[in-house]
Amino acid sequence: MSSETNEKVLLELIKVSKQFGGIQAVEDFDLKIQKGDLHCLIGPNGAGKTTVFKLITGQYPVSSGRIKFKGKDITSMSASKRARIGMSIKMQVPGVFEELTLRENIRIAAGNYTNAADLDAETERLIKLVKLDTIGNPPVRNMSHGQQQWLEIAMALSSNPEILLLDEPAAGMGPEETAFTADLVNELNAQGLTILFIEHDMDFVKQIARNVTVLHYGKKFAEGTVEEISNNPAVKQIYLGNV
Amino acid sequence: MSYLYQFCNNFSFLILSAIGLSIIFGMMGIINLAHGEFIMLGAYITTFLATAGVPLPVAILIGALGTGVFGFLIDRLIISHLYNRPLDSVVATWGISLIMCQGMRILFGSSIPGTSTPLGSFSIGDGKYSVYRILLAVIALLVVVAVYFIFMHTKIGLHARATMQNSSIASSMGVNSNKMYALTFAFGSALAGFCGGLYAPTMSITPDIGSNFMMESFVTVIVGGTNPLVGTVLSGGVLGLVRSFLEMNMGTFAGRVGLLVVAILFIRLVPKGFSGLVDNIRKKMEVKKHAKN
Amino acid sequence: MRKTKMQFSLGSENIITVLLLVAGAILPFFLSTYRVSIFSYFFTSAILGLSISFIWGYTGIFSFGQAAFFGIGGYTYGILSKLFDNNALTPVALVAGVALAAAVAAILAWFMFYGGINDVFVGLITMCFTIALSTFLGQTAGSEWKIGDVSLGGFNGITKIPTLYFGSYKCDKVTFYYVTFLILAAIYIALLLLKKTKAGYSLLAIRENRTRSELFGYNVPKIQVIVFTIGGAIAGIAGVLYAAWGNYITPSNLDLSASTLVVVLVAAGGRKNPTAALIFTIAYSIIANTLSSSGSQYALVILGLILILVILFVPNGIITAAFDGIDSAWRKFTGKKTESEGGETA
Amino acid sequence: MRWKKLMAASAMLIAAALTFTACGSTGANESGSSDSDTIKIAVLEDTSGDNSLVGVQKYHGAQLAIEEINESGGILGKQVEMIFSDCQSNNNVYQEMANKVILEDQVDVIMGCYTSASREAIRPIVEENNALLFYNNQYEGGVASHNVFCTGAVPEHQITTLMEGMIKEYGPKVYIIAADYNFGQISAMWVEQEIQNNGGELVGEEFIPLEVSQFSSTIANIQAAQPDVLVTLLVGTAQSSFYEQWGTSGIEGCPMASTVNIAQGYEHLRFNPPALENMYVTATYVEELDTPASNDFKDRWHAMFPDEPYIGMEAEAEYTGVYLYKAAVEKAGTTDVEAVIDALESGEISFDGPAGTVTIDGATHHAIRNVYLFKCNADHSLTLEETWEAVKPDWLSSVMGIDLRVEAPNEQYTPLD
Repeated sequence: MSSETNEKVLLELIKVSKQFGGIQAVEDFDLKIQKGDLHCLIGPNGAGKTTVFKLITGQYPVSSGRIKFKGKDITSMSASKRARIGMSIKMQVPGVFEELTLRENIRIAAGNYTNAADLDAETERLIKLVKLDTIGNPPVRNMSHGQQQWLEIAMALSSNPEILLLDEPAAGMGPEETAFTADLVNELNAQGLTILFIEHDMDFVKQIARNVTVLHYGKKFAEGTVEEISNNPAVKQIYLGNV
Repeated sequence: MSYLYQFCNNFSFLILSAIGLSIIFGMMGIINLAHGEFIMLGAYITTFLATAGVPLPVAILIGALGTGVFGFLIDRLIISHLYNRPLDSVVATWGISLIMCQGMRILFGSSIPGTSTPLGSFSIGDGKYSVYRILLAVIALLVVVAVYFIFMHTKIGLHARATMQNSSIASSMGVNSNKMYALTFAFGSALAGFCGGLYAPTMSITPDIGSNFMMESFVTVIVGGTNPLVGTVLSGGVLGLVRSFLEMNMGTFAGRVGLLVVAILFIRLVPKGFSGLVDNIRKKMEVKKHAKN
Repeated sequence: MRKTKMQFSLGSENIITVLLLVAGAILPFFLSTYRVSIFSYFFTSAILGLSISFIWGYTGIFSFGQAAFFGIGGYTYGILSKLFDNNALTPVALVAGVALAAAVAAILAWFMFYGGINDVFVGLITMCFTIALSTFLGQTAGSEWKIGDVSLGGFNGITKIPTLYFGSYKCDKVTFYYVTFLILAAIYIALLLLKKTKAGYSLLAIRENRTRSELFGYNVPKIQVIVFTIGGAIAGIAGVLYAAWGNYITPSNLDLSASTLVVVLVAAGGRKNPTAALIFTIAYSIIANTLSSSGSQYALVILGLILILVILFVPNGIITAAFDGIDSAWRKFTGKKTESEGGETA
Repeated sequence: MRWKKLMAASAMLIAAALTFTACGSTGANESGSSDSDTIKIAVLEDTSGDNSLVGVQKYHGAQLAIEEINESGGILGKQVEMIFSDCQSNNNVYQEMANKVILEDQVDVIMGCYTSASREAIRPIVEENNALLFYNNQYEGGVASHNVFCTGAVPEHQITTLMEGMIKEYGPKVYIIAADYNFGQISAMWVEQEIQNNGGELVGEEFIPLEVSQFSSTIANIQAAQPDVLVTLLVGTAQSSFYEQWGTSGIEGCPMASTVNIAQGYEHLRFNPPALENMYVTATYVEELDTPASNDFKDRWHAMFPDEPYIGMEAEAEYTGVYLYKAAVEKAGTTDVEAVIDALESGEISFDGPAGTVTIDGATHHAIRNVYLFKCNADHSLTLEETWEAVKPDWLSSVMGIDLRVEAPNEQYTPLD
């Protein structure tokens, strides 16, 4: 592997496997994410997508294989350390603190990266970024599902990450909210943020993704650009009735 | 032989005192701090009946039933409002235990006359052994088998297991999870009462008798984990061994503290207790089976 | 978390805070020596309650071990202050007691949290630890359990522990009251201020969702260990003050019922709110004291009943609920529109 | 808006301050008006919690004595007022209540405490305030305090006599099981010493934590050692389960010897016979003691408390303790603490009560008492086997060289030191 490609690769998974008890959730999975990419991970239910995310963020230790981030081996690094060196995630089930208010949530996330003096300003900046600056400061449980998702994206952005992982950013959203989310993701990517996301909805994938990796039974099934994948008959096959 | 006898003793004590607590903890996630007082209630009912001339086995069964009914009432009155609030239920059950213990004392004084241990003893070689103690070990096994049967082979057991796995899915399949919880609590209470009844003839009957069972039952449940069957039996077995060994060689103090140390180390190493361990092994076995096929 | 936390407002809780501090400061001018003395004892319980409020209410660590740290603090103070044989050194014994309680808490916390133990299992481990420690201390009557010429004293504990001295000045009842009161007030105010700091938010994050906090870059086990250690130190202070107050410490100060009682009281008062924990532990102490001097055998029944009723009808804690009630009644009364709806976590 | 709130706040402040002071001032007034028309006796016992089995009896003992005294004209012509606190078997409550009765109620004497731990909890408070405490209870001995008088049985009463009788009667091999705390350990040490003095042999010894209620391993160990005499120094409700388990273990012919059972916790009535068959106990009093004074005492007791399950030696000690205090005050002519202590130390304070003559030994602040050896029969009736009269509690004075009339170290000494 030449050093040139290394510099462009932000995140790399090398032969990563994960077993739970005796169940093989992910097997020999390779993945390379280039800097600036907008990459999507798709696959039917139970394919192991969320597990891959959890392996990347360090919520699960890998059973075997290596993970590299920014050229550095992070396989045995703790989740919190990974977060501090530039990896952020929005989880599948909204990982927001429902009982707290909008701003308290942001403060929790940003508090780790911002001086106390700048915390207010940073909070407002992040709220503006996801366009939640018009709704006041409600407790999060009173916010709509879409608003909670965007809030979590804002929280994930508070660390100024180099890569953002989004687990089903548009799940459970109506068409308008989905469109807004797509715009948001595109906008963030345009600003230079590398994004890796999981999605079910192929239409949504087509709207934003550039490259796609298909996961099936824990293994890499196919990989390519959006066009290549959406025209791949084998991928259509495993997705039939599953979308 | 002596070791075996000690082991049987410890094993039956741990299993019988823990199984009611374990079912309530495993199914409902509630730590019942009044567990000891439920045992006390069973012992009281049994002793009252036995001294009034009711045959002991009948008295024990009525003691268990009575405690079960009492548990059901407590569930309806108090615990049912606390499902899904396990930490609050700790506070509530602590209050219940205070009331039951002191209430019993006010009603019947600090001690009531007990009944004798039945069945006498037998001897092998130099050693003399109480028949009733052996019987207790047999009953402990029978209880385990009965609980296993109820859980695995009856409709109620099926519903209970479903509720334990995921109460919302279970209720969408038509299982009334509230009813399941109430039944579970009553069943757990009845087993506690049963334990109290069984040990009543061997102990001094006082309102604080429950505290004699508390530590052992908690440690057993901790080490066992959430599966009331597998966990309790295995941890009862292992702890029984550890304790017998320590007691015979180093005295009861070592037995008691040793039990606690084992529990602490065990949770640290196997956080989900024996239940988690067994689950993992079972999954591995299944995968191997699949691989062979 | 109360919604009013973000903007500092004149909620009833803040008023009560000021009121409590003022009341505490002037109490000795109104009360008999006995009551002043007994209040310093209640304050030690309140400090113990605050340690629970901090680790459980703030950070979500459920511990039955605070009584053990209380005991370690008390025993250390007792042993050292008697060993020193120089009463001017009692403050050193105080510091040592707190330090040892903190150290033991740190080791236990490291053992648990870096091993991935959480939630109810922390409660169970700490419970085992507490019982083991009190069982051990109970059988230390023998001559082999001596440190210097101070015997651990077994079940009877350590007696004749000197009270606090400053130089050659021996604290009388009123001075001791103010020492306890100032320590209590300092811890209490620190906890209130902490809520609004960055560190406070990180604890909140861990309480609400550990996994998520980890992914926000918080080193959760490390923070948990720090919190548990500080909690142990606070419990240790309570133990030291208790030993210095009663000149006495025994294994029964750290038995199962002592360790559950504090947890139960804080839960009933409102664990997420230090003011609530404070008020309820003191109120409970007053009620229990009154009931036992009345000689009624119904004392324990009444206490049990109070706890059950509190949990059933005011699950957020009776004091917290009272604050909310007063606040909303006040808003209605003044017709002031609320900025946002809010309330307590269930 | 803010001002309104501030006003409300100050209103609440005043209200709260009033409540605080109200609850405080009731006490303050009480203590201020300590009228000298009555003699105040505080009784601190456990009528709830784990120790109430004995605590209730002792409370009744104090009630009976005080009522009798009041009916016959009081002490120095003054009525006796009893201030009772239920200490809930909790040492912290003992401390709170001791502070209360001394500082607030300003009582003349405290009667009470059951466990040694509860006594040690309040002893510093009593000494610091130069108050007076009557500890009317059997215990492990060794308290040497200016302010504390121990009127119950101590090892000198019970163990010396017991071991002498048992080894003579049954043989030299002795096995000890004892509660693993101060009382058990110290008593066991006394037993060991007496085994030596009587030419016996210790074949086994086990200390058992107070919470233990299952004894099968202990019984197996005893069985293996085959002792001639089993000394049981078990206490508390959990450990009392031993006898039922021992009785049904099938082991025969090994008598038990105890200083604490039957006379204190009336195990012979609480368990079905024959669990305690063949147990020997040295007691300073049991209900079964068949003397005119004892029978008369029982009649009076049952007239006042018809439902009392048993009158044990601690109940008798509490009753006697009140009368000993009466005698001391009458000799001193005042309730002044120093004067009363002087009177008690004179060696002339004694009371002819249900247990025979009880005299306070001035040098040790302990009681000179009669000791009775009882045997428990198969039907759990008791037979009086032997009586030792006026046994002196002289360990503190003869072994430790302490004379409290001269100097009070205010310590508890043990043979473990």
